[in-house]
Amino acid sequence: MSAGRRALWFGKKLPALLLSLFLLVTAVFYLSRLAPGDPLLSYYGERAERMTPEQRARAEERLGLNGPITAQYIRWWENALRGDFGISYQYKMDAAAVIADRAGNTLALGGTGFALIFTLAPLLGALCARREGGLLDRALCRLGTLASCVPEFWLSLAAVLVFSAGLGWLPSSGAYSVDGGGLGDRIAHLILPLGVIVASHLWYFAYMVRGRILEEVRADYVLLAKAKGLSGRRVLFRHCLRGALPSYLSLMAVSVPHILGGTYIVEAVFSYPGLGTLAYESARYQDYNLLMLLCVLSGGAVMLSGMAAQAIGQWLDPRVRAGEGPL
Amino acid sequence: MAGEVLLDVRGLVHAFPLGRAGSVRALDGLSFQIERGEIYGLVGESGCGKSTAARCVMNLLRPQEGRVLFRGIDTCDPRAFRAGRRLLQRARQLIFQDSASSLDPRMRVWELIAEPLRIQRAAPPRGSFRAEAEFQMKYVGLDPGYLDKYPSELSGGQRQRVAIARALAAEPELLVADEPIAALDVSIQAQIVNLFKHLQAEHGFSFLFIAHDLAMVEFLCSRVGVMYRGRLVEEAPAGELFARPLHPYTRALVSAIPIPDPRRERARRPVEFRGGELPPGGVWTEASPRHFVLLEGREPL
Amino acid sequence: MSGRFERVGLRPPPPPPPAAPGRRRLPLSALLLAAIALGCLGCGLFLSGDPAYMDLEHCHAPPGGRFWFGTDAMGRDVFAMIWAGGRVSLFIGAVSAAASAALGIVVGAAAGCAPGWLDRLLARLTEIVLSVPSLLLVALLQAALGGAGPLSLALALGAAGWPATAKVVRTEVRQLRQRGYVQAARAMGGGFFYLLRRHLAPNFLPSILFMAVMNMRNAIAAESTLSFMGLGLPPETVTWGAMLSLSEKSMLSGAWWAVLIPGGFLAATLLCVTELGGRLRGSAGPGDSLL
Amino acid sequence: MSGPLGNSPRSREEGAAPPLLEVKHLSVSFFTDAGEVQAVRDVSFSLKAGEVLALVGESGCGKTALCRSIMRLLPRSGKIKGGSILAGGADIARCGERDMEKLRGRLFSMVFQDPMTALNPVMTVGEQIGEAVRVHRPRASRREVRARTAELMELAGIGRPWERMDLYPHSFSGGMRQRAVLAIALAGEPAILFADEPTTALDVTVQAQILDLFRDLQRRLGTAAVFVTHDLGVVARVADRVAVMYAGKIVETGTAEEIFYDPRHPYTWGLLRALPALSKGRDSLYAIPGMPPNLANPPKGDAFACRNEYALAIDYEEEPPMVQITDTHSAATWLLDPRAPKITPPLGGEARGG
Repeated sequence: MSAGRRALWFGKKLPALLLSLFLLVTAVFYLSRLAPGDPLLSYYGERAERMTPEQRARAEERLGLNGPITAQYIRWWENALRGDFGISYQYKMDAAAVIADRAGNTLALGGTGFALIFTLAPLLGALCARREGGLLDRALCRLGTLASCVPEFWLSLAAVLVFSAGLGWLPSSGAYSVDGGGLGDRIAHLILPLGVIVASHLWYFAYMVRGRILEEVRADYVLLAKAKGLSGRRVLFRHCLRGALPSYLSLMAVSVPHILGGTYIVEAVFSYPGLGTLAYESARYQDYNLLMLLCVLSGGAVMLSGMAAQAIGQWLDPRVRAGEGPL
Repeated sequence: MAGEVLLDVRGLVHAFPLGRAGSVRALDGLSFQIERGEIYGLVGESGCGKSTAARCVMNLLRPQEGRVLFRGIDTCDPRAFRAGRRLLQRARQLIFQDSASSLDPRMRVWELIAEPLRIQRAAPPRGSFRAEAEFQMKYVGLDPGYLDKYPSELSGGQRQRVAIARALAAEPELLVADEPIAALDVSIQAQIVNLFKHLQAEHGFSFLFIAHDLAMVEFLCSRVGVMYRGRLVEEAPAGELFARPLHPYTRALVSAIPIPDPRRERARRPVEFRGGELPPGGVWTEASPRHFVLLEGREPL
Repeated sequence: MSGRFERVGLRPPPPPPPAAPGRRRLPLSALLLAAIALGCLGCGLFLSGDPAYMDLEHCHAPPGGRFWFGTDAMGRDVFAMIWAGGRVSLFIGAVSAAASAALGIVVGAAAGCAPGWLDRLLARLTEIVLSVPSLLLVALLQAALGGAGPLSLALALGAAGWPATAKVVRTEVRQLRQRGYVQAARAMGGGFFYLLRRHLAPNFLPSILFMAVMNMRNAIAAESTLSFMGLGLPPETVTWGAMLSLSEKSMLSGAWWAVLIPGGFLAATLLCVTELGGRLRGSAGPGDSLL
Repeated sequence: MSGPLGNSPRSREEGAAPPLLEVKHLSVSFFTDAGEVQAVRDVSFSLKAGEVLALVGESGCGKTALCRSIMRLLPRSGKIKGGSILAGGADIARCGERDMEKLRGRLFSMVFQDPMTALNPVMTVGEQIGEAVRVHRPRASRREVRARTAELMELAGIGRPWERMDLYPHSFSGGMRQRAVLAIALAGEPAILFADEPTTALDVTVQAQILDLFRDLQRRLGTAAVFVTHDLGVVARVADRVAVMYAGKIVETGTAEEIFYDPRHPYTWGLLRALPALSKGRDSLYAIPGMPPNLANPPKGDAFACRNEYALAIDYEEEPPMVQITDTHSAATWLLDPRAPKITPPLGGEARGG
């Protein structure tokens, strides 16, 4: 696709993306406001309960929680467009700043986990498809179903039980040890949570890639490729895997929240200071501004990756018309 | 023998959008008539609009321009269609090429055959739906033992017979067959073609028979229309058309049919057709009785 | 000898082979699942006291005479909690599966049959719901639905689960509409509801059942995760997830049974549900690898 | 193109050249969950250099399975049960996959039925032809490969190859795609070309062009060919010799003239009589009654017996042996047995149809 047409294509897709983002923001805003629970609690703690009505009114005004929800919504947008996402009630500091310093940890954990899964899944899937019904193939299918039936938090507990409490090899919580070790220490803290994320998701995606490749392996063009004198292995990797990539990419793009969600849980179990624990706390203690920013970021990330996957998919598979969405 | 005109297709035009690159005109002013008790063959290569025409005739697709009159009812006009709905849905039945996809895999043979009666809530003339299905099956040469079978348990030929039995169950007048034998073996094709011939000769059914196997069309059809890029370029009684093709495209089509005789086939050189768009404003002239051809105006006969 | 060479001509073709009786053996997973479900539903019969009763003297008692499955960090009888908790978990799984299946079918079928613009709008809607991490969305929805409780959690899980079903239904309906037999039925005069009842629904039922079962599995897993995180249900509600939320303490004091038994039940149920789902969807496409 | 039959240079020194390919008592079965489908049952034939042998039969008669088993392109469930395939002096029926890979594309290659699915949709046509060239010239530079690709495309009748080389299959018409597949098949200059119903999926005018191209290439390059089809008209146009197959066996084989003008097997009679060209003016076509047999459990004796109005009692007990009629013509039917009643073939001997 020439650069000009690609720009046109992005241009056409951008409004759809912005519309989705806008709808997402609105939905999260109203949902969080409607939920019961008192945001003041998370800012003032117990003192909020003992506040007199005027004190409450003044406090709400200071936090910008006064007036009807729609007014607050418009005010939120005015600040947001100026880059001010309000303050986090729990951390009493700018929501964006809170997220910024924790984002590094989540990126390290979730990002590497996603990257590992993204690269290992097609290879594993292709190897299993190569020996369809073989030992590795049957193992993948069984392991995949088993891993998908064991919730992440239980896997994390088991991991801590065995590797940390039991064998004592690895630290069981936090992103770095209190006495501030070097890179080695940070990696040590990463190994267990990362292991859990990959172990609980890799099989599912490898299984999906395998299924997609098994479709390609039955296509007629495999016969022509072999009739040329190509070996089975070359046909599998140069033809079938390439045929399966576009749909694999769109699957990975749609799974960003699935893996992100997984990371949140693992962070909670390993009390790893990432965005995960942040998201849950903000939902639980009505820390509205923090919650809004987290949802916008995660929603935006998913939509962008969806568009990127579709662009790459279309570049890889020319038949896919620009109009077709990821659905 | 100009009998009563059962189906009158007038100036059908329909274009399919092609994403960014504008649209392709599947039908570009198609007109033809089918008389009662006649097997009308519609031939042409893939992409000439034959199947689109069939879907317009069966009201599965509303053409952008033109009209389809069935026994005088304009089926494209919603009001007229609703008025004559019961007749239209009974009197016209459709038979597809791929018998596997035209039968619901989850229904048994007798349910499939009785479906038209069930939809139109017509009382089955022979008592129950099963009895009706059994009668139709014997009629199309299917062993009643297959009454409770599923389509997946039948062969291609048997599935096509079920599709025909289903069409007959509604006591239709016009059978629209869109490439009914293309997917079948040679020996099974002959059996199905004989069945069609028998239905037309003994029971006066009329057919719109769409195909690209010209040899079979020559044997089965009484009149044949040749389609090219969405419109008719020639129409004549079958024998006449294959013996004296006039339009260059028809000539190329007829000469391309390989003759199952080594000596004569090897001595032949198929005629090439230049292809491309038809010049607009062709004149639909009657070269000889009931033999029409699209002349580009200045071309002498 | 000449008898063998006289002309006998055609023999009538053999009658159709009788349909091979399909072996309808009930799969092991169905039996196991039924056993667990019966246990949970009927726990009122064989369980006397309140499963959440804390017998503080017997914290972390190993499985034995009085406590068949031992007790947890707060001295509660694991055996009683397994069945009582199971009932809540299964309830949430079933209700959320039903909710997401219903919503998914309606939106999916509508998108499948709708004209272009409505289809794209619904696609946008599903895209938004999919773009928020599901557990976060559930926490939000559940809060909005009025506080913690099994029903609100189940409905929230259902509301978060419907896009996946909608996507499957949409593709299935789009494919089915092109099928010959649907076109033929339409040409014969079949209206939308006739087509839906006789042709569309029976043909996309297997994939719907598969999606519903998978939704149930995801819901049970999500419930246990949320309970573990202290969200979702009020602390005193007993579910498998809640039992596991205390497991950190139990692990440190070596009470493996408080972790393994609820975890085991949870994994076993999910495995059975997944295996049943797989069966419903049927085997992979036809044909054989050409490699 | 269509010089009179038979005087092409090759056929004169008939006896001298040893056959390029000799298949002896080949049996192939597919082990599916519906049981063992015996697709090819004890088939023997040979192919001389530059000769075109047509395999004719209805679907399910094993003609495609036969070709694919020779090139060992069977799916996982397909196995060669018995027999030998002699090519270049060696029996390749059981040689290793590594050796087969060397033979494919060089000794023999294949053109497939459906051009819409034969090419990989996500690779350009030039890339796919280039890949076939590179298999035989691993050390060739990119430029040499592209030049050879263009040359092959022109050979297959694809105009403006340099422009079209970088297009994807979906922007090619059916005929053009089949020409691209032909270019791929000819990349390694094979001695034998298997063509599995190459024109069945094409329109009749495109089919005529492809058949002429095929015949022209085969004559110019001296490639022998095994042409699989169910259309007797196509056989008449391209075949030197014909083998009629039914239910996994060759029931009659001979030169095109012998099969068309002096057929001896009742099934061949049936195929010829079913041609619409023969039933002009009659009110019904001759149709072979019944259906092809289910090869999961082939019937005892001659598989065609239950559909054969000339069947003898012995046909239902024993399979007929292959009886030699002339040095090139033989058929497997008890009717040729001296003890059988004399049956006059239902077809006139001379030219038919058209």
